[in-house]
Amino acid sequence: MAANKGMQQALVRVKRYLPEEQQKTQSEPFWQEFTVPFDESTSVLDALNFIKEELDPSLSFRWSCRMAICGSCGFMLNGIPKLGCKEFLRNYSVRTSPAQKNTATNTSITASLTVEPLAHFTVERDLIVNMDEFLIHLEAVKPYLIAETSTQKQLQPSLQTPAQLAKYKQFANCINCGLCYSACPQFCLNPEFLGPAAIALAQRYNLDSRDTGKAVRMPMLNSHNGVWSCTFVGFCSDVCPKQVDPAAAVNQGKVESAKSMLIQMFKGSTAHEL
Amino acid sequence: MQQHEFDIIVVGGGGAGLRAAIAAAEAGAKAGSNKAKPLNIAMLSKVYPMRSHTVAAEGGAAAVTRPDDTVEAHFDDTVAGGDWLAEQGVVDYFVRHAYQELVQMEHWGCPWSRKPNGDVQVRRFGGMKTERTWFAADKTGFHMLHTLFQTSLKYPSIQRFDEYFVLDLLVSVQQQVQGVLALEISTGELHMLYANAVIMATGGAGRVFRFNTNGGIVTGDGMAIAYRHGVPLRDMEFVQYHPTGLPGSGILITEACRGEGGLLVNKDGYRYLQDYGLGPETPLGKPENKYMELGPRDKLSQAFWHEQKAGRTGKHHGSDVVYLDLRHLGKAYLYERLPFICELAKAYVDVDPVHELIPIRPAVHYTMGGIETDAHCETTLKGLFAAGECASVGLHGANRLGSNSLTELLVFGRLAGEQAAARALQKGVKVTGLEQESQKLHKKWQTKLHKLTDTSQEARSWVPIKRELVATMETGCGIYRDEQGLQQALDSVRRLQAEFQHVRVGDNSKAYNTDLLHCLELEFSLDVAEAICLAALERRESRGAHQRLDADCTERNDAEFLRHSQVFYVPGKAAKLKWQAVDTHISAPGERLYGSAGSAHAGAAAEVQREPTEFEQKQRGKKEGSSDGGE
Amino acid sequence: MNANKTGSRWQGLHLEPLWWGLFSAGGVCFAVFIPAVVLIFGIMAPLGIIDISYQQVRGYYASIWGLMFTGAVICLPAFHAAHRIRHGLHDVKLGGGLVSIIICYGLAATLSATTLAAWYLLR
Amino acid sequence: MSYKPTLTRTWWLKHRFFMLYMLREGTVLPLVFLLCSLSAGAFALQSVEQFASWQRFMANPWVVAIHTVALIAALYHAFTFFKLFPRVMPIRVGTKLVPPAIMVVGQWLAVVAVITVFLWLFVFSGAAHGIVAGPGGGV
Ligand SMILES: Cc1cc2nc3c(=O)[nH]c(=O)nc-3n(C[C@H](O)[C@H](O)[C@H](O)COP(=O)(O)OP(=O)(O)OC[C@H]3O[C@@H](n4cnc5c(N)ncnc54)[C@H](O)[C@@H]3O)c2cc1C
Ligand code: SF4
Ligand code: F3S
Ligand code: FES
Repeated sequence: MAANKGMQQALVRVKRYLPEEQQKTQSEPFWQEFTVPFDESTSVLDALNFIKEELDPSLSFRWSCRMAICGSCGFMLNGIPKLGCKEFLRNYSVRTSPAQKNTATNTSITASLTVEPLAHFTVERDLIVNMDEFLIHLEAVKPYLIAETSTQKQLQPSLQTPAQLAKYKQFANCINCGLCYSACPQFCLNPEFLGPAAIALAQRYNLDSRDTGKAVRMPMLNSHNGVWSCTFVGFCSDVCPKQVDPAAAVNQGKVESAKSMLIQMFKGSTAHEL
Repeated sequence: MQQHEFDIIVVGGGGAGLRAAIAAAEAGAKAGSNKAKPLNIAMLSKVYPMRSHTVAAEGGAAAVTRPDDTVEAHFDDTVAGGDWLAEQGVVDYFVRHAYQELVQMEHWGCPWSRKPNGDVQVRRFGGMKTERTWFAADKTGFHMLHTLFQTSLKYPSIQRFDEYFVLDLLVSVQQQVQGVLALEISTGELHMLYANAVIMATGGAGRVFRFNTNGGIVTGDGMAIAYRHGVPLRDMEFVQYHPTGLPGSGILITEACRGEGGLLVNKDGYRYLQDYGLGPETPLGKPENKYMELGPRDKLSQAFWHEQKAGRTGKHHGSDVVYLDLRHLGKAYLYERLPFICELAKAYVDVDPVHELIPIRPAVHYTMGGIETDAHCETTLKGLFAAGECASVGLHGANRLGSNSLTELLVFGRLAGEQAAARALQKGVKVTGLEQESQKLHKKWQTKLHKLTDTSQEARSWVPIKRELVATMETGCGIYRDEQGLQQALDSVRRLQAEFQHVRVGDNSKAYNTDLLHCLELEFSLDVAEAICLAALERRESRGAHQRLDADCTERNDAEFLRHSQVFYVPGKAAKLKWQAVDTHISAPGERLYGSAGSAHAGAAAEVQREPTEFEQKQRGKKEGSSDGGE
Repeated sequence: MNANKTGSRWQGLHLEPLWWGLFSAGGVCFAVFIPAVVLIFGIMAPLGIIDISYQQVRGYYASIWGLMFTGAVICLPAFHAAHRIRHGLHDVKLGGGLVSIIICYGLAATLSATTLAAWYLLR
Repeated sequence: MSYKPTLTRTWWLKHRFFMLYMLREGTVLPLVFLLCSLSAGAFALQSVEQFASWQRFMANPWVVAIHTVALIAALYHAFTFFKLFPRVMPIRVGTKLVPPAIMVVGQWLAVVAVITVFLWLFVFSGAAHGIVAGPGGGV
């Protein structure tokens, strides 16, 4: 993407953190400003790539699919968690007129935007956060189909009606981008909280007609760090780029958890098939 | 340098890598029950597994499913689709194992789309005679990848090394693979991982081209790594253009759109495909397999090229485009079957497919060629296996049929995993002098990385080289090619390879040095690009995705070129090309016809009768059992 | 990790579902009943828009309806409020743990008990 | 070699969404006041005099003001609560979800119904039975 004519200019402020240098100088993360040309189709990811290729090769960030499906490119854009490849500079136009002048290039700035690493995670460098923190939570809920398959059944697919599919389908659409964790203050206040995506994934399997593993997943969800750390802030669902509605999953999980604990009390042992 | 010992190493966490790792883990567990310990498996990936580009696959995965379908028909479609350059034994194995693998995915929880009675639903796909493509809405790859990734978490014997960038193979003096050298991206540290069996599953190389449907990580690393150790890259000239990418970004609009009844029209609203041997026009809402929009990808992309030349394409922000019309499918159906397409069209070209035409144009999509393997996924280098898009097991020939690749990941991912496990369990693989080799390799890369990040030298960015490479490939190795253009492209690539020697990255830090990584990827891409250009130049005929315009080369020429190309790496010199015979023992080369011409011809392709093997008979038995659940 | 083997009836149980159940029920009452109640007793009557008489109110309240009123309009909303205050304190990084629990739900319980006592005294 | 920012106590002032969340949680503050007033009213029913003084307390402009806030808070709470309900207890008919909007409307109808019943109890039925404000009653 070269600076063509007819392109507008955007001011992009990026939060930088270079661990090695800053370790040496004991300095804090800092802001760096870039002027980036853009048009109708320039995504924030395009802008970051422009910066990396043209202005500062040391800027580090993750990306892969550039089509909002791999979940790599979550950033805080103007303080809100978003996918860089699904947001466009055109949506960050500067409304205050007259437009600011960029003295260096003598062009007028028509958009401005701040980019920070995803909130509530440990930042490793620039816009790269520690995703293991997220994955550990995901793995904790045993996110795979638990079922006994007889040899007979193994040769043929099980039946599942569209209605049974519809029950969990929405929760199966999570791309593991982690935006919901950056949206959830409870995750920051309690980093042990399983969090919206992990609980949505647990629900995805619990609600699957082919799964019989609910009993082994419930103890995780029942705990304080399970569904009960959520206060239904609901911002997680607001920022979810795939309409997974993890807040719904977590809060449906509360109903399930309450049921499961009641059953445990009466049955005299941990909940079996509910 | 940290060192780790494993029994099997899987390089790549995409569909093929995950399937291989699971198969190896299961084989290991089986062996482990009567032996001392299960096999330990390392899986390395330069991105978290669920970021692998399998995630982007939309349309579906093929397997014979309906009672009126046969594995022979799937075989015929695949072989003819590949213009008879497929290894027929391999295709045969593939079509017979496809169904069982998709059922396995179902048992692992993949949310396949269903019929009202709960059976798995199948959809039409280009070049396929019958509906046989399983799908999960229009996010099939996404659901398959996440199902595989999540399932892999069940196996404690699989140890993941996420965000480890594999640089090289460790090969013993006896020419046996003994491990890999990888860069831990978060720390910049080098790790040596040892194992007797290594599986390459690093995906394709689409990013060698400028305009394509692939993600940024699809840079051909694994191909180049194996190639540099003397393993030939096979059939590299066959690069598939997908006819329907979004202008600008190249983001894919799945073939399933046409499978569901979408139409392609030029700027005059005319369904131009009928002029290119794919007609007659099928009525609206009645798509027919192998006609019109359901022709194979190479033919459709070529038709676009002709329309463009004739000035019948429209414009979208400066790109020449034709249009995909889905409006007649209606909102409810579109949202059920193609929700992701609606989302993508809205986000990236601001078009609502319910009411508007989607502008589209061909974009580089898939590399049919890759690391040459035998029918058991093993390469010429002992202990090195390959599966998935990076491999050339011989399934796709000169052109891949849509929805064969996702199934390939499963069928050959599993096979590679099992074969690697068998290799790992073999006793008495005697290796000597490994310590020395390992030191040598480590030293080599240390020096190299040091040189690349040497800040006492002037920084010379890799960016201009990459830009020129992708532009060169697009002009020289496009949908249509000729001698002069290919020669130029090859020369340019070789010049760029030389220029690369002077590249210095400006960033010499250790943690997440993405500048360095992109630079290394570019070096891999350059080697792959050279192989593509060389093979394309030498194949003086037109076949499948490789179409030439120069005299004497516009037709398929079986007499000279019913052969695989093999490109060999020569250190410090120009690559060498050889030809290899093709396995055509089941179906003799026939004419590749679609539309009404194809129907008239149906059944005419010679089919060599032969005795089914014992294994195949078993498979047929299963298959027959499976037909009951059909429509 | 296998709770099935070592698990007893009480293992891993805690009172959160109870508080949450009361909170939810209270939330429904807060949303459905409180607007009417505050409108009548807190605004319309004091402003003289409507008249309520001692006899009438006492008559209604001293019945079984009064008990139900107390439950739905005092007790459950009190636990609803207690739950939100407890979590709100955590949100602003105050209090926490057992202390918040005892204070918040304790006060809700006290308010509930006294109001129930008031009802009982009328009978 | 990494850093982790933490939340300050005032994190919820930084974004509109969080302010609305705190506002929602804060709706219980005027509610607590209302509950105390009502509880006092229940005790005041012991005698006519006590009831009269309770009524004077309720008529204090400050108290009316707080109760007006409590009404607004209750309505805001209802607004948020009703929207959440269909997500916590989704109702499905076949593959289709019962549209949340229908459930939200249903819940508001319940609020209106309760207000109507209360008004009927205290205005119409009271008048119909000829019950008038007792001594000291009425303001
Ligand atoms: C947009 C799109 C849509 C498609 N749709 C369909 C479809 O509908 N049907 C169909 O059959 N096929 C489809 N395909 C093709 C198919 O999806 C791919 O061929 C297939 O997913 C490739 O899988 P893979 O496992 O081989 O590689 P990938 O999924 O690309 O995985 C490669 C892995 O290797 C790792 N890796 C690469 N280099 C290194 C390195 N140096 N060090 C460490 N790790 C490395 C990566 O991190 C990644 O984990 C589509 C392709 C695209 C691009
Ligand atoms: S639930 Fe949504 S926001 Fe959270 S990780 Fe999944 S896709 Fe991202
Ligand atoms: S934002 Fe957090 S508090 Fe609950 S509803 Fe979402 S998980
Ligand atoms: S790059 Fe894949 S989601 Fe943005």
